[in-house]
Amino acid sequence: MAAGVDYNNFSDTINNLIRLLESREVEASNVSVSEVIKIYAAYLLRSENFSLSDVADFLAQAAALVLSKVRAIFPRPVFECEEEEDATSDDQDEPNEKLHHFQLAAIYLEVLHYRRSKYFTRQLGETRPFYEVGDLYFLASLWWGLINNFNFRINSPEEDIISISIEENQGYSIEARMEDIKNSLLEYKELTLNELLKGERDKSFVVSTIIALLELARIGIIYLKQRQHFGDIHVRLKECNG
Amino acid sequence: MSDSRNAMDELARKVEAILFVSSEPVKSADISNALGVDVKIVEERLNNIKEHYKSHHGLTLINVAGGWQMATAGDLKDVIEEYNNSYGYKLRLSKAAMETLAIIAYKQPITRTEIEEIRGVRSDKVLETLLSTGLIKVAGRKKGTGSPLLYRTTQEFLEAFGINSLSELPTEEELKNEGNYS
Amino acid sequence: MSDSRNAMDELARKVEAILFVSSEPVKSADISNALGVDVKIVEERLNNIKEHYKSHHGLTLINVAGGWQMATAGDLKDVIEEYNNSYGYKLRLSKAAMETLAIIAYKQPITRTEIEEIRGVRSDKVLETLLSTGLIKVAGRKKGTGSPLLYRTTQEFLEAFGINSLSELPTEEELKNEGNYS
Repeated sequence: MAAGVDYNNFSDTINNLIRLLESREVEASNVSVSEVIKIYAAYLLRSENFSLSDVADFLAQAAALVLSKVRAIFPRPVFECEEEEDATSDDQDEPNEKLHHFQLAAIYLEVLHYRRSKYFTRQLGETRPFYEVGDLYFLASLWWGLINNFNFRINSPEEDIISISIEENQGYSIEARMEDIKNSLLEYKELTLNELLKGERDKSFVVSTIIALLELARIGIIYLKQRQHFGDIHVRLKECNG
Repeated sequence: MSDSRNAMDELARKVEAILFVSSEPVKSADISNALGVDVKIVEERLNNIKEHYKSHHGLTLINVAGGWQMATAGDLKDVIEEYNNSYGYKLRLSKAAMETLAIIAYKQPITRTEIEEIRGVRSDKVLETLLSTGLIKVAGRKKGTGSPLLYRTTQEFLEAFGINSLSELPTEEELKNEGNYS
Repeated sequence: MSDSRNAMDELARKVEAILFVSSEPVKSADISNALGVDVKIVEERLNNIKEHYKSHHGLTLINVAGGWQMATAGDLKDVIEEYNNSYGYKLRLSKAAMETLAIIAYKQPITRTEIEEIRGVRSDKVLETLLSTGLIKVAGRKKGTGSPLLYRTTQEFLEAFGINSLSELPTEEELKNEGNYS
């Protein structure tokens, strides 16, 4: 994206850019969205007269650009609601008899669980599921997961996150952030965007949070609701697998 | 009606109170120890309470994970769900996760590689999901090359599926013969 | 005994079940809304249940914080206390609590704010829970603004996790060392 953008023909230029992205002649992950926006701001400052529809056009184009970029930075095209492996038994030449028994057992477990789900027990403060104290592996895996996410957040470059670090790390960061958000929601049921940001003003954190929220909403894991214009955005977990 | 009065004699009242304060299944042996009463007598009272609940109450006793637990009556499921659906035992697992869980339940302790041999697909992510549900846990490492982790089901597993012990699951033989549990 | 039968008509059963699953006091108006029944009728049933409990059960209804809550009968206080001291102490924690415990274990001594920075969510309630389990303790205050409390794990923590010292907490390598393809 070092190629200069012609200020006078901004709209055409961005259209061309989107076309190049769609035809894969330019790799979306290499496009600096922030650079484009900067140039657009400069363009606005120069052209004193611009109509509302110009701005609307640009917003639509910018959205398309961001969408391409978001698609490019996600490592996998589809983020399944859970972990479902896609390879199950499609390419097996003969039926897996060993597995068959366990598939029956799985159905049996479903039945058991259905029966159990009729009864509600009291919950004293803590939320299910419960983990056995003494499970050192679980304790350690929680810690290393948390600290790796935390270090990543802290070490993300401050400057121009959209143009630089998205290419290098953001794919991971967004997934991690999605995971974080899911976990927070499991605990708190509903959170607002502000609570999720916790006053964090780091650009990379804000951007990855928003992209993670949009992706979680797109794949049907959460609801997003803004109760009033410019109000806080409320985030709630939908029911989903797992 | 005198039987229901009997159901709540002094001992039964104590048993009931203990069950109430425990958010988890309680073993009758623990109640017996705590109250210094023969376990058989405790079990008698547990049955009395259950009977009494059946005819008068919105509650019941369920026998799960080797213990007894107070719960709302099965026929009130909809009422409770509507009142506050966050209390229900919500657990939804994908087919892959259920299958893996079944393998672990029957073959525990088992390593990831062994699970994958049975399933024929990579199972690391499913295992991660299952660990995060609390239904399975890591229970040490297998001796030998690489000393891989061993997985086991937890008490939470028994509670979630409403069984007392793994022995209540149909045997592999039964499954083989039964064929169609659906 | 017919009055106690009346106490548990269909509506009362529902009211009872709702109270049972609620760990906090429930306003009669909320029950009335949930069941679509006049609040006076709900209150009648609440009184019926309370009466019924009085004569038959180890439970009672208490009217607290503007709502109703199920509780164990006052005269069974000692029984419950004794039970809780010796048996009612099942150590199982929610994921939030485990996470917080993990952070304290690896980063101690640590303040609440530092924990929250790592977790990314408020952790005051979780800390309270953990303190009540005896797995962590307050170990002084950090010097500096506000001198916040510092948290540490306890000897009980080591015992619960079967390790002799904190140096035995698994490193990242030990955790990942899963043999084949990890």
